[in-house]
Amino acid sequence: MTASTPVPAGSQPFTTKDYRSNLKPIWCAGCGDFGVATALYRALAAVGRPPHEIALVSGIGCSSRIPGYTNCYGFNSIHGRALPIAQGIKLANPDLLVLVAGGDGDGFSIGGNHVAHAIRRNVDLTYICMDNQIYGLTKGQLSPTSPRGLKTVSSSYGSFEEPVNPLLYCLAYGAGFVAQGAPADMDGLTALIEAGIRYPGFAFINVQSPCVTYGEEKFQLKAQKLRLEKLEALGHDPADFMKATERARAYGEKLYTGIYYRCPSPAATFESMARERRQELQSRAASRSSILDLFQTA
Amino acid sequence: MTASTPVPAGSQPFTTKDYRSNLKPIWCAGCGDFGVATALYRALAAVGRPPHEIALVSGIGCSSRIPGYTNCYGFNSIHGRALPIAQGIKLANPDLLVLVAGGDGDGFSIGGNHVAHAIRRNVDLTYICMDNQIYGLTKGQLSPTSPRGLKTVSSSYGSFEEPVNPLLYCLAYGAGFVAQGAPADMDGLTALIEAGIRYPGFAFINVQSPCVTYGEEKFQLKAQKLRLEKLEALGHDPADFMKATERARAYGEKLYTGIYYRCPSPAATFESMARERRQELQSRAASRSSILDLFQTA
Amino acid sequence: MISDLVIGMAGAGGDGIVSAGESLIAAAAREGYYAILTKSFGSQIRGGESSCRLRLSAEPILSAGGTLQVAVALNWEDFLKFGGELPVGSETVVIYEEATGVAPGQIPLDRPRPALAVPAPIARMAQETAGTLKAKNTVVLGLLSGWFGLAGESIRSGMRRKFAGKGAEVQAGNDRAFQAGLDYAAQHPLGSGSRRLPPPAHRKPKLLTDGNDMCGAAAIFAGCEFFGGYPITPSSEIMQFLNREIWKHGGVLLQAEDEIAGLGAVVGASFAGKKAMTATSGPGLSLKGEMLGLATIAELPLVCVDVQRGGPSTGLPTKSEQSDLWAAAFSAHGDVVRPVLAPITVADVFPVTVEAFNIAEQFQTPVIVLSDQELAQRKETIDPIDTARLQRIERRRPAAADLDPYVRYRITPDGISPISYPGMPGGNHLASGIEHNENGAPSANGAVHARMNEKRIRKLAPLGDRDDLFTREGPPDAPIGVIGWGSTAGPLIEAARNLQREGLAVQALAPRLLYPVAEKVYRRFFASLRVCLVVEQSHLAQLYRLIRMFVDLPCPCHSLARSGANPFSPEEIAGQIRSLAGLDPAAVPSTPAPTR
Amino acid sequence: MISDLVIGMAGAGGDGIVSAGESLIAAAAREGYYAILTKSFGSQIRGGESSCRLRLSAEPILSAGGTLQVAVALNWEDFLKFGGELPVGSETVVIYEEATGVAPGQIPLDRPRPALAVPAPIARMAQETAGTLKAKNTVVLGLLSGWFGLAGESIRSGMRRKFAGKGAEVQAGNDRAFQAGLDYAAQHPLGSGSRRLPPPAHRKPKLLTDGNDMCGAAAIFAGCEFFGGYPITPSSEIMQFLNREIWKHGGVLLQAEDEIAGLGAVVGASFAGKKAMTATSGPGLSLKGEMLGLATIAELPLVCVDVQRGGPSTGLPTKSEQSDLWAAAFSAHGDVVRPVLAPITVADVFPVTVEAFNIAEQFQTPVIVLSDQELAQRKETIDPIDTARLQRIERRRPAAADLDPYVRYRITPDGISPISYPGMPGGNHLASGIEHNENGAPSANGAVHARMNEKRIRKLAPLGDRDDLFTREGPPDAPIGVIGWGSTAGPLIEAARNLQREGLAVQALAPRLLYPVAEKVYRRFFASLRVCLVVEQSHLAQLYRLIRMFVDLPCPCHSLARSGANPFSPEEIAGQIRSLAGLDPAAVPSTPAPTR
Ligand SMILES: Cc1ncc(C[n+]2csc(CCOP(=O)(O)OP(=O)(O)O)c2C)c(N)n1
Ligand SMILES: Cc1ncc(C[n+]2csc(CCOP(=O)(O)OP(=O)(O)O)c2C)c(N)n1
Ligand code: SF4
Ligand code: SF4
Ligand SMILES: [Mg+2]
Ligand SMILES: [Mg+2]
Repeated sequence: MTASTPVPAGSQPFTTKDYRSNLKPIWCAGCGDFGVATALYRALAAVGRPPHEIALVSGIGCSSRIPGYTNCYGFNSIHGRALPIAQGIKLANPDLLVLVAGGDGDGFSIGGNHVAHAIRRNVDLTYICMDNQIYGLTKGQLSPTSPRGLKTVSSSYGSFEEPVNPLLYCLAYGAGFVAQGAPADMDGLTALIEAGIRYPGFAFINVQSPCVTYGEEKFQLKAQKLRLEKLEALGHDPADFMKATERARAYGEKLYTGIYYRCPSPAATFESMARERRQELQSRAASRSSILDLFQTA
Repeated sequence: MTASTPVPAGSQPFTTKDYRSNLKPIWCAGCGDFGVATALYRALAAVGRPPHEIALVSGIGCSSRIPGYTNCYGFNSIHGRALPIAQGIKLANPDLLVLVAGGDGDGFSIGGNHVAHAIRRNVDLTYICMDNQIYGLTKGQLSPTSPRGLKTVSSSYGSFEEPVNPLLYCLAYGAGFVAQGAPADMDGLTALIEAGIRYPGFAFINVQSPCVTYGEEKFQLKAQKLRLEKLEALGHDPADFMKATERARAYGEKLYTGIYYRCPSPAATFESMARERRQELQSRAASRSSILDLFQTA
Repeated sequence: MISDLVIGMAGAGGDGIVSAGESLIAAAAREGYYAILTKSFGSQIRGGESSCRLRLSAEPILSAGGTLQVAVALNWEDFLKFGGELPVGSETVVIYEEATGVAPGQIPLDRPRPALAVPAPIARMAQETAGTLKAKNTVVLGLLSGWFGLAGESIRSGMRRKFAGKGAEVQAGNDRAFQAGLDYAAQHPLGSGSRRLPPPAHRKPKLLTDGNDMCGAAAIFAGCEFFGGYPITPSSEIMQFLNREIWKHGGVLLQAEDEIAGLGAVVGASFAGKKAMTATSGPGLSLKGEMLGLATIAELPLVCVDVQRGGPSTGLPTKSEQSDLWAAAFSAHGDVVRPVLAPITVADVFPVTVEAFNIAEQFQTPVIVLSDQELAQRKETIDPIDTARLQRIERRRPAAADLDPYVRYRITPDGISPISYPGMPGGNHLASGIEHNENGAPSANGAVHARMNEKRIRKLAPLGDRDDLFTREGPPDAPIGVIGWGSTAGPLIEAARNLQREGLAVQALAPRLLYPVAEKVYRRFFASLRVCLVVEQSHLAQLYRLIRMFVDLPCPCHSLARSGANPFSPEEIAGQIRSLAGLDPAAVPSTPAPTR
Repeated sequence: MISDLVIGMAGAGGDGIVSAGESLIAAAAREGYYAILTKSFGSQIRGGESSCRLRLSAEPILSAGGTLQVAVALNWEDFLKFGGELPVGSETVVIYEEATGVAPGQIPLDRPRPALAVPAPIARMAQETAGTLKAKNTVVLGLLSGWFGLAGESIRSGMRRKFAGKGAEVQAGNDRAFQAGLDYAAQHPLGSGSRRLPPPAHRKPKLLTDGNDMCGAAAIFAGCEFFGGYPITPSSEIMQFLNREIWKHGGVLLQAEDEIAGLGAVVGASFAGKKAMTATSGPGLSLKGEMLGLATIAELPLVCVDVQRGGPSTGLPTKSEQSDLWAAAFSAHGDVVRPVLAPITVADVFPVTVEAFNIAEQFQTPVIVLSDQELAQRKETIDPIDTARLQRIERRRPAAADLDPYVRYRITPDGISPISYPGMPGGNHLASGIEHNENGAPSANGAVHARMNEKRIRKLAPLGDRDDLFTREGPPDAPIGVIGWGSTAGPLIEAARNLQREGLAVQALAPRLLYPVAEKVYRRFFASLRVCLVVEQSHLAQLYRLIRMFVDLPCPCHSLARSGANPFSPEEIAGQIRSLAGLDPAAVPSTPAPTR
């Protein structure tokens, strides 16, 4: 069974606890990341791939601890490099279900370039950005998604930078699936993650995951619940790229959840094209042991 | 005189040869980069800042050799890192006119992330991407802007990746000035570079600069002349972000030249905000020599 | 009467143990005591177990000390989690929360059994006096002050300032809690466990800070006008300090998108003529190799601080280690010599960082300052530093004659070429990472390359004579020598001093200049030695190996090298020296080899 | 009669000088000669001056030789630009374009003056016979074939194949141009300048390739299924070879956005269970430090090839140097031991690259292969390699018992823990760059850290016994020893052999395993030595210093170390050895020190 052949909805051989490890999270009580983990367990149970066929890759950050809290093959790598590693895994073994998760800093500060390139390669990964608008693990510095003017330990007099807009970026990069969720709406978040996994290509899901320790009031769960507007309820058409772009521009002002964009005719993935190429060329190949014949001069 | 106080058009104390060095370019005969250099000399003469007040920073690539062919302060740095270095220069001395130039690979492969972050900081740089859809200096490998399916020495059976769209990326990053030019239209290109320099904030100019040695037929000067459509002639309104986005999506199919987007109300630059902050805080400061007083306990 | 006191405390998140330590050291500093405070936390981001250790002394000290003289456990589980970080010995007085219900004879510390175990109703006193368990740490302060004669009034006034914003009731509650601790101590004297610190020699208040803030302050002093960096534990506080201060001195700070961009901006700012700096920790350093190489070949001054933590890779972000030395010296391709300096105490961070700027500016080179988590994040009291005696060097600018015409990379007798900056008329030139001739024009010519390599390396030669960058202590003809650097140098020097007092002729060398290896200085040090020991917190014995690379060792040279996390204590080092000297039958440590 | 012939040629862009060299070496390979071809270009991207040098021999050779025996100049300006790359000596026959108008006695080569200068109407013959100046290089081939007895028929048939697609007229024109050269040579015998190569021992055709393609082929042979990388001179051809071949063997190739991502994907592919590799050059290596450190602590096998070029920074992208050794060994923070291997000839690239995969897989570690521009881009004829004798090692997988429960980082007697892969039931685990316990759970405990550091380093101990990774040549009791690596090893061994023939007892050591330093092997080598010389293309003497770090040198050990671009010749090295042996009054080179 391959990741691009999703398990039909309804048949659920596994329950959430099959995906949860017994490592105790280091997260602060009330951290939004608990909600993301729960939604992830649920979505994985809904998809139903056995844990040993799943690889979950992260970088470094509070959020990036998440692979250790699952029972999948996990890789808690280095800051900003989860996507290259995940691409290596998926290309090496396309039969695996490969997920990526990590923070806003990990993904859009140090790792920003890898997002663009993973997307244009269209490797079938599901990338969950746990966006708390702050650097949690390093104790509260400015993150790329922090609102302009924010005062933090690294911006005592307020920041000068416009925030990164993860949604708009990923649309411009050509992602076939772009969504945003929030733990304030657990069912919605679970459904988005499941939809992302089932999307046959690169899927990006931004999750507004509040940091209770260093985050601003307006990003906390309580405020989130008040601000949250469901795209579906607004009659948003996920096939409309330009409309998605327009709505994405409101990141930071509005808190829309749901699918901004889902490409109606998903493009071929890198790994499927690679598979075809291999099939085509393998037939013409000699054995590995006779590779030196290429250098014959006679 | 500062870069954000441009020299009024018309008063031209310098001529193009004041900006040209006597180093012989290593470029192949017919390379588009000659045209970019010429347009740059002209634009600089039009702007009229003395060469010693200008810093031109590049990375590595054929195109990135350009600083050596000017008489300005030049910095031919390392692959992909021109923008961070240029930001350091501009922030350290906002009175300089700071330009950045380099290849599509330099800018959107290894250096891609720095583009996003330079733009969201809105440092007043003019960034000229000399886009030839190929890696010239390293002898013809795939570049991030190479069309999908292109066969090169590094993609013998054709590439799988969708090309990067520099224009759409920079719009999503929030650049206040986004344009495209081509040496096939020298006057147009010169005017764009001048306009970019005069724009008070980060300006991005993509230049279709053909590689005669490794580039495809359809990107050469001849084809360029036939394909080129001026945005101005299409009645494009550079203040319209959504329209700019739509037109930018045609990158690779259409060859539009001109200004895609110019923000009608340019945002404050990083360095102007920094200047204000310094002015505010300097008055409160003790001397450098008494900095240890901060650690007094009495 | 004892000369110093080492106190270790641990509790759960919210117990305020670290805050108690901070109050104590602040009071000690005001009183004129010498003191060092280190902190340690569990893996929870917030609210996990926490601990601190504080050494107080009437005399100057160089390390956080070894075995605790006083241990405070608010609960046993958390205390025990810190293991070797809070070493309890047979002379330790253990004070613990009575509510743990453990009898003094039953406490879970018995290897060895401490001198005295004293339960105290800490929680109850807090609740009764301040109406909240949050005051437990204040009760502890009262107990410590009462039992060990610690700066009662200074603690009390410090706490008053601290709680000033919290309203009169909170302040009064705290006052009562503190007094309750004092009273309890008075009513329950320790008897044989009693220890009292003598008053400090001078009651002059001391400065108080940690290595990271000190580093930021030194940068300001040195004239730094640009900082570009990216947050990373345990270096972030340097950026955070400068984010508050640099603007006041006409500078600018950039929190970059990553470590490469941070250093890139520093390179740009340096090119633009400013003194510029970045700070990072191991993973960041490993990313900066290419950009550091650019600064070397483009001959641009800059300072890069690396606050070492446990490695490899993400490793142990909150623990100290000395394992980035090779990376600092060698992490760029090509033939590069990049000076590496390291301070040995928090106070030392100041002159060493200033000197890093001086070397960078004088020789037009990137310079690495190797700090470590221990120095960076421990608080230390500091005697006034006479900054007027510190030099501040500016880079050599082209004189008029140098501009006619300007030859950026001119090969001069001392290898240093006058450097212009954008904006300087006539100084226009091309800086580049590609090999270049004297004019800065790219060149792939072997002869040009050889000349330029030679120039870039020759210009650093004066560093070989910098004995002033080494601390040498002890009788200069002593046959036993010990070498240690960074936060290991403190306990090493203290160990040597203690042994000297015992009558053993030991001399210590603490290099602040680690690379290039100053062969002459080492040769002089080795001259009288019969045996030598290099001590460091690195499994691979990175300093020991680095010295061997350049210096012929004329005597057996042993290595005491181990992985980080727990710092060396003076006792541990002294033990190894004794065994080297044949005073102790324990095996002499043999030189480690990476693959055996 | 001579045993070999060294030909150097230079011309303007479009003269086809390099193409002539390629034709010659291809013909030589078919004839069964041993040959090495190196090329060099000016700084223009295309159409600048170009040159090549070709050494042909009836016997096996290990280097491109020294002084030219035959020099061909199509114009003087371009020829002279190559300076030391085309060294003309007093025994050289110089053939040059008559149209340059320079009389034989006036040619601009006089230090020393060559044996013979022969003008020939090369351009005129090309124009007359083929109707185009493009045929000048073919005329040259005819001249060389005629004058020096080189494989006429093989050259002719090779050219026919080459021009097959260009139409009959072009082919015929070329044929005529070649014949014209042959005829001219026959009509103008060289007299005293005459040299004739003996026929090869066996006329069996040889393989012909360069180090980069050889490296790609070795990866395929070893079972590599994933390549992730980023183009960079002079390593790009490895990626380009694999881009053509890897798919045929079930693999996949990713041209990544940068070197970090390229290596990151390799780490991912390795985690997924595949043999995986990247290739780069200096600047790329400097970017990879952090990711290499991750592979070390996560214990993931991978091979990273670094094709060295002139450094620091962008340096000299098209010239060879051996200055990335320290970066290869040390460029990651923390206590890391990462094996570094280096081949010594193009043929050697095959077994060394295969062994890199073996070491990586067996010990679950990243391995660096240090190639250099000289080996990577020179063409060499190669005797058949008996691949059946080469081992291919697979990583240790968990047996059923290991999965109950699975402990990823179990501390085993040999330090190697069985490794599972995603998709393997029961092997689920967390891989991480943070320090971890045996289960893979993050840990900041000092004791755990020490144990894990020890395990990760101990597992590499067997490398210390790998004499098979060293070539040792010459009388084992010889008192003079020479050590050289990479492309310097070839000329070094030839120098030693030549001196042995002269009666000097010299032995040579060429390490293929550079790091960890195999102390035992060096100790055995040093055992009989009275004096030693380490030869390398690095200003800082990186191998010499690296050896000192770990090996006590029992005899005076000198260093012949210089910046790159121009390779060492056997003559130059022999000269230095003679002077060491006291046979030559010239000063013995002293050991260099970085700062003096
Ligand atoms: C190369 C490198 N640079 C910096 C760091 C320090 N660091 C660890 S996590 C982090 C950012 C955390 O922010 P984010 O990714 O948003 O995750 P969060 O903790 O907020 O979930 C940083 C800067 C590192 N570990 N490695
Ligand atoms: C870190 C690093 N990686 C790779 C290279 C090799 N390299 C030099 S230029 C270049 C790309 C050139 O393409 P582009 O930027 O488009 O410039 P062009 O030559 O096409 O003008 C590459 C990959 C390098 N010099 N440094
Ligand atoms: S610091 Fe913030 S992001 Fe990190 S665990 Fe705590 S609440 Fe979550
Ligand atoms: S290779 Fe292409 S980009 Fe480079 S100089 Fe030649 S034509 Fe221009
Ligand atoms: Mg975050
Ligand atoms: Mg290009």
